[in-house]
Amino acid sequence: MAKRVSGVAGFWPDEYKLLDAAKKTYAAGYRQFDSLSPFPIHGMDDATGIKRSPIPWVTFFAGLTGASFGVWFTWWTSAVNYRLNVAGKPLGLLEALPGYIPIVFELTILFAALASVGAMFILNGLPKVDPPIIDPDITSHKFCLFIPETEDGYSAEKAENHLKSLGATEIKRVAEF
Amino acid sequence: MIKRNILIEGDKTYKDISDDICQPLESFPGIKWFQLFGLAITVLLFYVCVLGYIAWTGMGTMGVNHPIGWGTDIVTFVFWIGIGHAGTLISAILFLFRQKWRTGIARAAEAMTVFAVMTAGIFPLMHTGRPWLAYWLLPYPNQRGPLWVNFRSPLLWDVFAVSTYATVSAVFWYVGMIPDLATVRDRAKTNLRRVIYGMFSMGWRGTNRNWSHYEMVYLILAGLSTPLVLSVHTIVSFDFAVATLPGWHTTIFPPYFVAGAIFSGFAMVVTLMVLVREGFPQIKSYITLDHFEVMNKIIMTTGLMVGYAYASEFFIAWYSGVHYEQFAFLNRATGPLAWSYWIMVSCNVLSPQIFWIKKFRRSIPVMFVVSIFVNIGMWFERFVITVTSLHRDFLPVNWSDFTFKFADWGVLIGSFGMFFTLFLLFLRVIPMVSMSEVKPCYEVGRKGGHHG
Amino acid sequence: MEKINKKRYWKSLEEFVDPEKFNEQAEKEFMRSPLQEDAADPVARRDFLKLMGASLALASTACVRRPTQRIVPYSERPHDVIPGKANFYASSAFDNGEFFSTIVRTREGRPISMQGNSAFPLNRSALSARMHAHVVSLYDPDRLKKPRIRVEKDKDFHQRNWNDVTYEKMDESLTKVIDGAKLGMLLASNPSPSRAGVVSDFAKTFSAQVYYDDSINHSEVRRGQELSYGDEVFPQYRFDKAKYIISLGADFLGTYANPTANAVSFAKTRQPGPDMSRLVVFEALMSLTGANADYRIRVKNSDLVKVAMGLAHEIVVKEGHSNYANSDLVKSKLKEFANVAAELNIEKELFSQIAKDIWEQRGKSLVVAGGINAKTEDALALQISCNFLNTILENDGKTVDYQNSLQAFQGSDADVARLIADIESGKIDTLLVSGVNPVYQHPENKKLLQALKKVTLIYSTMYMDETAEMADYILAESHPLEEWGDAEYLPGMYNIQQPTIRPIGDTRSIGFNLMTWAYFLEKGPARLNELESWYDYVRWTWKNRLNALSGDFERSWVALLQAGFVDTKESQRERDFTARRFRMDALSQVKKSNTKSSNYELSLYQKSAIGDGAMANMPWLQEMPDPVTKNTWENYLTISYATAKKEKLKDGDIVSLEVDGKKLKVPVFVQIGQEDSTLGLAVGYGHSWGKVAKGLGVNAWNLAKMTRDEMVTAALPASFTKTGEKTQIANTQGHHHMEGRSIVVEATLKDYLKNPASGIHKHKIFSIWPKHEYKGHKWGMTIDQNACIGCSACVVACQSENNIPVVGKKYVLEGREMQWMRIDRYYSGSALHDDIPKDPEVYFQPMLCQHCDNAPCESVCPVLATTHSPEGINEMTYNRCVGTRYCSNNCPYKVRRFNWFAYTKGDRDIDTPKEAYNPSVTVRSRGVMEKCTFCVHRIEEVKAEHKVQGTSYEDGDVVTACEAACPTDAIVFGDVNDPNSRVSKMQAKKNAYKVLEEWHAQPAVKYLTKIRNKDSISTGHGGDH
Amino acid sequence: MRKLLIHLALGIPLLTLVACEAPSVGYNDGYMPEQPIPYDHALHAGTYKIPCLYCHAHVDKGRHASVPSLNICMNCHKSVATDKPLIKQLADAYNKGESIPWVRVHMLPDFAHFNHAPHIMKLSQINAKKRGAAVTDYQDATNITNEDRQAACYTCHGRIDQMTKVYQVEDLSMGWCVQCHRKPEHNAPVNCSTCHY
Repeated sequence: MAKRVSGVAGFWPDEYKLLDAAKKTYAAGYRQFDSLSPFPIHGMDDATGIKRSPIPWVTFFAGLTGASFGVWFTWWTSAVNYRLNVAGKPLGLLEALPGYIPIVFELTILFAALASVGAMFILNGLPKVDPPIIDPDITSHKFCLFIPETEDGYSAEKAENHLKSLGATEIKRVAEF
Repeated sequence: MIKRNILIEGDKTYKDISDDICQPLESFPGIKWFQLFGLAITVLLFYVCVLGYIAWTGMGTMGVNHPIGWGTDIVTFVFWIGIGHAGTLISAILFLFRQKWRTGIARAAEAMTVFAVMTAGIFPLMHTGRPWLAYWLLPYPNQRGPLWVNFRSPLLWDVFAVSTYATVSAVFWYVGMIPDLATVRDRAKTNLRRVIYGMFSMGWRGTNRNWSHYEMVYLILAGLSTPLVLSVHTIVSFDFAVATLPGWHTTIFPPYFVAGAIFSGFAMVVTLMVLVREGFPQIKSYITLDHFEVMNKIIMTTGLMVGYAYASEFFIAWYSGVHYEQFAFLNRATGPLAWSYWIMVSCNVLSPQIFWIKKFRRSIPVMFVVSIFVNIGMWFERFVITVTSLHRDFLPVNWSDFTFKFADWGVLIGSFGMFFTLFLLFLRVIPMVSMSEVKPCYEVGRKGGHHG
Repeated sequence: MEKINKKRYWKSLEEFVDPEKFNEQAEKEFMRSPLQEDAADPVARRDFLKLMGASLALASTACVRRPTQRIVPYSERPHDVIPGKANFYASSAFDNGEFFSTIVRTREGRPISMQGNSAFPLNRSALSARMHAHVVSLYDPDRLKKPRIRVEKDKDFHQRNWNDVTYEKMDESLTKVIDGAKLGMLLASNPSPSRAGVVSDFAKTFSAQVYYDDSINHSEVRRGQELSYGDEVFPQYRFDKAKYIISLGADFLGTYANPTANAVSFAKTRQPGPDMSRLVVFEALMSLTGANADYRIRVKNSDLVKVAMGLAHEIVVKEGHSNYANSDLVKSKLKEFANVAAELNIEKELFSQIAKDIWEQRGKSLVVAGGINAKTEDALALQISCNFLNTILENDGKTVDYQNSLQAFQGSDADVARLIADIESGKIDTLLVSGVNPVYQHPENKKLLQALKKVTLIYSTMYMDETAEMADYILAESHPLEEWGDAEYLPGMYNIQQPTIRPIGDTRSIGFNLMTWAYFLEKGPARLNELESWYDYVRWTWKNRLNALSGDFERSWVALLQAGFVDTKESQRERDFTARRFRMDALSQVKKSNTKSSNYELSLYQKSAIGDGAMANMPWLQEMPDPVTKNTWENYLTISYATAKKEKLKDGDIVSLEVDGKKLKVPVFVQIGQEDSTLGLAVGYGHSWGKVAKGLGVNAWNLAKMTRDEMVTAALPASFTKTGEKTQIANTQGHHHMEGRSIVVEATLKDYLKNPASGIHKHKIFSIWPKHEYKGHKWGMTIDQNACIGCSACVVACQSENNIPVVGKKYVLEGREMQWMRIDRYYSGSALHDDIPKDPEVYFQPMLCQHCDNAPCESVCPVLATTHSPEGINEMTYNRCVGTRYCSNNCPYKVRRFNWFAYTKGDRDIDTPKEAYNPSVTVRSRGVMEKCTFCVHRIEEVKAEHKVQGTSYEDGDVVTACEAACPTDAIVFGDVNDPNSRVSKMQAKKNAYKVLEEWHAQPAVKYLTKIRNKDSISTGHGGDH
Repeated sequence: MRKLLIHLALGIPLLTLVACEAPSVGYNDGYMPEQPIPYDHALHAGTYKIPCLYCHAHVDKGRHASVPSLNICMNCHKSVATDKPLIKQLADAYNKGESIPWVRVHMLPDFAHFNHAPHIMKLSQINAKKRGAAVTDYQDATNITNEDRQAACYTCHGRIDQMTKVYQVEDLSMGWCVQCHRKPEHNAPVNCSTCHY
C-alpha cells in the first residue's frame, strides 16, 4: 500500500476546466500531482504527463502463455500422459492441433483477460481498504486536482496559490491521501 | 459531418445524472417491484424443484428419448447463451467502434449477459444423466491414471468457451462497475452501505493514474471480448456443426449462430429496456427512443441475416445432392414438426420486417411485441435445429416423435424465473446505467460545448 | 407457568414411560463415556484409545468410507465350483412342442444363461427367444414356492382361498384323495421317456385315464398323416433337403412345429448360388416365414386348400405329370380346382410357373401346411391336400421324413372332448392336470369349464394361473432347470435334462409326485415304490437303453450327461426313405368349400416370443419386439392397409371385435401385406395372473370355435365396430420404409449370379487422416442379411447376457427400450410418397453397435467414456459416463441406449431378478449410456484363459451371445486381422458392404446383401462413383 | 475484495475436489479391519511358510483369489492346535456346515473387473526372469517356483507373510493400476475395456 501523503486539492465544476488547469500545472513544473474525476477525461494523460499504461504487454505475454499452455496441455494429456485411441484420430502435435484450436483460443483469451485485469489491479494498487477520500462528490460531479507533498519544492501555500490562480472554485488542504 | 442526436435527454447536471441513476439503489422498492420480484422468485423456486425432481428421478422425466438425445435443456441452453451475446456485443464491439450510444444500455445489457450465461450454464449441467459428476469435464489431475478429458469433443470446447465467456464477461462487467460502485459508496448515507459498496468498489478514487490503467484494461477487455463473444456461439454451433447428423453438419452454422445470437440478444435487450423504462421513468432520459431505433435496426438486419441462413441451408441441402441432407431440410418444413419451423420463420424473418417503417421502429408497443416474437422464434430456431434434425436421421427405423413433458415446460419457464430474479435484484443493487460512461457523453449532440 | 415448566420432550415412547430405564439404555447404546474408568470395567480406557485411533484413522483416510463387506467362504467347497468361474452343464429343454439341447451356464451354482448345444444337430447353438428367458422364469418371484390346498370349495368358486402346505402334508391329503378315486390325467405331451414311463406305471396302477392336450394342438397333422398314409406321425420337414419350399400358411420359421431347428435346416439351403432354395408362401397374415419368402402370395386362410389342390391340378391335370396323371378319380377330384388362380386373384402365370417349378424339383421340394393361423374348419383337408401334393411331388420319405418324426404334439382337441364326456358320464371324478392350462386355453369351451367344476382338481403348476384358480390341490412344480428329465424327441435321439440348481422352493416334478403317491399307497410296480427319487427313476429308464449301447451303464450315463445327447440312429437321419402309399379315400375329406359371405375372417396366430402364453410373465419376452410388427407388451387386431383405409382406422383405434356373438375390445394395428379380408389376433395374452402378464392384451382363445370337437382358430367369420376409443401400441419402430436409402442392399439371385456385388453402391472415399493401425486382434463381425430370418432370438440372448433392463410399455412408447441388439425391419415401398404396396417385401437388418474405427460417438464424448480399444472395439466405460448423450446423437445408427431412469434398482415388477444377472457384466446405473460391447467380457475371459494356459487364440474361441443364439449362422464374429478366420472370409465376399459406408465411420460390422431367389432382375443399381 | 470472494467460492469446492481426488485420499489403503477370527498371516505364511496358493487355491485359475473354504483350514486344524479356543470355534463352524463371515479387506468397485489368474501368471514369470530362470510356461513348475508366485502376490498385497493382521497396502486406485500396466516390461494394455465392461 502506497504511503499516504498530505497535499492540497483544488476543485473545478467541469472536466474542461480541470484539463486546462492540469495542463497549466504541468507547465508550471509540477510532476507528482494527479487529477481526480468521476470519469476518465480525454487528454488528461498528456496533461498530467502520464506514460502509456504497460498493461498491453501483460496482455500479450499472458495471451502467449495461455496459447502455449493450451497447445502443450492438450497434446501432452491426450498423446503423452494417457494415450487413448479416440475415433481413430491421430494424436501427433501438429496433426491433432486443429481439434484443439478452440481450447487453445479460449485459454489465450482467459489468460490474457485475467492477467490484464490483474495487472490493472496491481498497477492501480487495488483493492485499497478504506482509502482516504478528498471529497465524496469527486466520484459524482466534482473535478479535482491534487498536489501532494512529495512534489519538488512543495509548500502548501504555494500550491494553494497556484490552484487559486487556475480558477479553482474550492481549495482544500488534504491531510492524508 | 453528420449531426448527432443527443444521447441524454433533458437538461441535467452531472449531479442530476448521479441522482437519477442511483435513485433505485437508494430508495425502498415500490410495491410493483415486489410483486414482480415475488413472481420471479416463485418461479425460481419452482425451477429449483423441477431441477431437483429431474436430478433425483432421471433424465427420463423430460421429453428427450431415443433418438432425440437432446431436447429442451440444450435448446434452452443455446437460447440463453445467445441472449447473452447482445450484452458483450454492446459493451465490447460497439466500444471498439466508438459507438457512444452504447453507454446508455451497456450496463444493463452486460448484466443481462452475465445472468443469461448463468442461466444457460445450468442447462448443460442438468441435461447430463449424472449431473453430480459433471466436474469430470474439467481437466484436473486425478488418481485415475490420471485420466484427462477429450479435448476434441465440442462439449469440452463448450466447457472452455462458456466458462471463459462467463468469467471474462463477469470480470468485464465488474471492472466497468468499479467507478460507479465508488460513486454509490461516496453517496452512501449509512455506514453499512458505505462498507458494502466500499468493499466492492475496492477503494476506487478516480485519480487519473487509475483512469489511465483502467481505460487501457477496458479497451483490452473489449478487444478480447470481441473475438471471445464471436467464438462462444461459434463453438456452441460446433456442438451441432461438428456432428455427423444431417441438419447439424453444416459449415454455415458459426456465422448463422452468431447472427442469431445477436438477433435474440438485442430482442431481449429491447424487451428488458422497455420494462425498465416503465419501472424507472427517469431512465427514459438515458435510454431513449433513439437507442431503441438503433437496436431495432440491428434486429432487422440480423433477422435478415438469419433469414438468409435459413434459405441458404435449403439451397445447400439441395445443391449438395446428399439424400439425407435434403430429406432433413424437407422434413423441417413439411415433417411432423413443421409447425415449429414455421413459428421460427414467421417470428424471426417475417415479424422484424415491420421495422422497415420508421414509425414502428420508434413505437414502444410494436417493438415490445416484436422483441417477444423474436425471442419465441429464436427458441424455436434452436428447437428446430436440435429436435427436428434428431427425430428423423439416417436409419428410418429410429425415427420417432417428440413430446413436451411437464419437466420440459418446468425448466423452460423456471429458467426465466432465475433470470428475472437476478435481473430484478440487479436493478436494485447496481447502477443500471454506467454513470462514468454516460457522463462524458452528455455533451454529445448538444451545441454549446460544456455546460455550466 | 408451572405447566410449561413441566412440559417434557421425549425421543421415544420408552423414555416417556420410563425415563430412567431409557437413560440407562441410551448410555449403553451410545457407549458410556470412555473416561469412566472404574474397577468394574478396566477395559474402558483402552476402548477409548482404540476409539480415538479409529476415528483418527477415519479422519485421515477417507472422504467417504466404504461400507464393510463380508466374505463368507464355503464351509466345504463343492468340487467343481471355483468362485468367479462359470460352469457349463449340458441339458435339454422342451417348450411348446419345440425341443432344444442346451448348455446351461452357472456361476457359483446359479444358472445365469443358456445357449444351444452346438453339437446337437437340431438346434445347434441356437435357442429360441423363449428359451433364453427360461433363466428368468426360474427366478420369477411369482412362482409358487409351496403346494396349496383349497380351504373351502363352494359351487361357483367364489371361495378362492388356499392354504400353503408342505409337500408332506400334501402327500398325506392327496393319497387319501387318490386312493379309490376315478382318476383322470390331463397332460401336455412330452418327449420324455421317463415321464411317459411313470405316467403309464401310475395310470396302470390306479387305472387312471390319460388325456393329452398341448397348449397348441396340431392334432390335424397327425390325423392327416393317418388318413393319408395310415401312420399317425408328426413328420420332420427336411428344409435342408428341399430346393423348393411351399408354405401354405405354415409359419415354420416363427412358430410352427420346431421353428428353431427348422430355421437351422432352412438356412442351409439359402446360401446364394445356383443351389439356393426358393420359398413360396401362401398366407393371409404377415408371418415371419412370409417375411422371408421369395414369393409371398396373399390368400385367405379359408382358401389354402384351394391353393394346394389348384397346384395339384396344374401339375397332374394341366401338365399331365406324375403317377396320378391317368387316375380318373384324381382328375375328377381336381377338376373343381381348375380355376383356382383366377378365383383367388393370383397371377395366373406365376401360379403355373410355381407348379412347373415344383414339379421340376420333385423329390427336392416340400409343401408344408399348418399352425393355428391355418387351423380353419378345413384344417384336416388342408393337411391331406398338402400330403397329396407332397406325394405327387415324390417328396414323401425325402423332404417329408416320416421315420425321424417328431415325438411331440400328441395332444388333441379330441382328447379334451373325450375327457369332458368321461367326466359327464361319471367315469372320472378326480383329475390331475399338468403342463397345460386348460382354463386359459379353452375359455370358449363352456362344457370343459363345467366339467372341471365337477371333479376334484389336482393341478401341477409353477404359477397361480387360470386353472389353478379352479384347482383344489395345487402342486408347486419345479422348474425344468431344477429337475432331472430326459427326452427322445426323434426316435433314437437320447437327451438328458440335468438340473443346474436345487429347487428354490418346496417344489417337485410331476413324475416324482406320481412316484411318491404310489409309494405311500404301496401300490404299483416295484420301481415306483423302491426308487427313492425322480433322479433314480430317470436313471432306471435309461439303464436298459444305455446298456444296449455299451454295456457299461455308468460310463455311458456320464458320457450322455457330458455330451447332453446320444444319437443312436445317426445313420438313419440323413437317409431317404421310400415314399408311402397315399390312400386315395383320404381325398374324400377334401371338398371345395365355398367361401362364406362374411366380410372379414379372423385368424388367431402365435407371436414368436409369447407363443402359447405360458411364459407371458417373462418381461424379456413381453418387451421383445415382435419380429414382424415390432410391437411389444400386448396383442392387437392386425388389419391390412386397405382395410384400415376403408374402415378409417389407425393404429391404436380400439374396435369391438365380434365373432359368433362373442365380443372383445382390441386395438387395431395396420399390418402392411396382410390379406384384406383377414384379421389377425395373437394368442397368449389376456392372463389373469402374474405381476407382469396380468392385464396385458386380451385372451384371443375366447374367440376360437369348437366345431366337431376340434378347435377352429382360423377363418372365423368376424365383424368389428369402432368404439371411438384410442390407445397406443408400444411399437419400437417408428417408420417402416427405407425411403430410397441404401440401407439394406438387396438383389435377386439372378443379379447375384451375374454380379455378386450387385446392388452395392461403392463410394470413393478419402480421408485426411491416415487410418489407425491395429496390430494383434481386430474384432469384427459379419451379418448375413440373407441368412437372417428376423427371429429376434439374438435380441433376448443379448438381453440375458448383458443384463439389459426391461423398461415396460410406458417407456417403450416413449422410445426408451434398452435392447442393444435390435432387428430393424423394413418394407419395400415408401410411406412418404404414399406408395404402400399390397405385397411388400420385407427386410430384416440386425442392428447393433458397429464398432466403427472412426467412431463418431467417440470423438464427441467430453470425458473419454467411449474410446477405441487396441483391438478395434468401441469401448463404453459406464463408470466414466456422465450422460451427455452426445454420442447417441452423433451415432448414425443410433445403437446407443441411455438409462433414462434407474432401471436396475429392482423395485419394479418387470425388473430382471438379480439372480439372473450375469456377474461378468457391470449392471448400469441411471444416467449412463450403454451399447453393444461385442461381448467384450467373453473376449477378456477367453484372453485371460489363453494367457494362463499359455495357449493362443483360435478362430471361434470367442462367440458372442447373439452369434450363438442365431439359428441361421447369420452372425459371425471373429478376428478380421486373421485372414483365415470365418469373419475375414465373409467380409472379403463381394456382396459384403457396410451400412452408411459413405459416412466413413468405418464400421467393423459388414453386412452381406439380401438375396431373393426371384426370376426377375431387381432395379437395384450397382457400380460406383 | 469481491474478486477474492469469487475466488473463494470457486476455489473451495475445487480444492475439496482435488483433495478428494488426489492420490490415496478417499481410498482405503491402510484399511485393517478386525476379523471374526484373528487369522495370523505372519504365522501361517511367514513362520510356517505355507504357500499362498495352498489356501488361495484358485488365484492362478480364476478371477478371484477367494478366501479359502473351511475344509482347507481343517486340512491341518483337524490335528493342529485343536485345543485353542479359536480353532475350536472354527472346527465348530465347520462341523455345523457353517462359515466364517470374514471382513473384506481389498475391494474394487463392481465396474472394475480384475482377474487374478493372468496377473499371477505374468508377475511370477517376471519374478522368475529376474532370477535368471528361463521362463516360458507358467504351468511348468520347474521354471516358476513358489517364491516367484508368492512374490507376485506381494506386488499388490505387500508382505502378507509379515502381517499379523492383514491390511490394504496399496490404494488400489485406477491410477495405481495404470502406472503398473504402463511399465514397458509389463506390456499391458491401458485401454478402458481392459477392466471396465
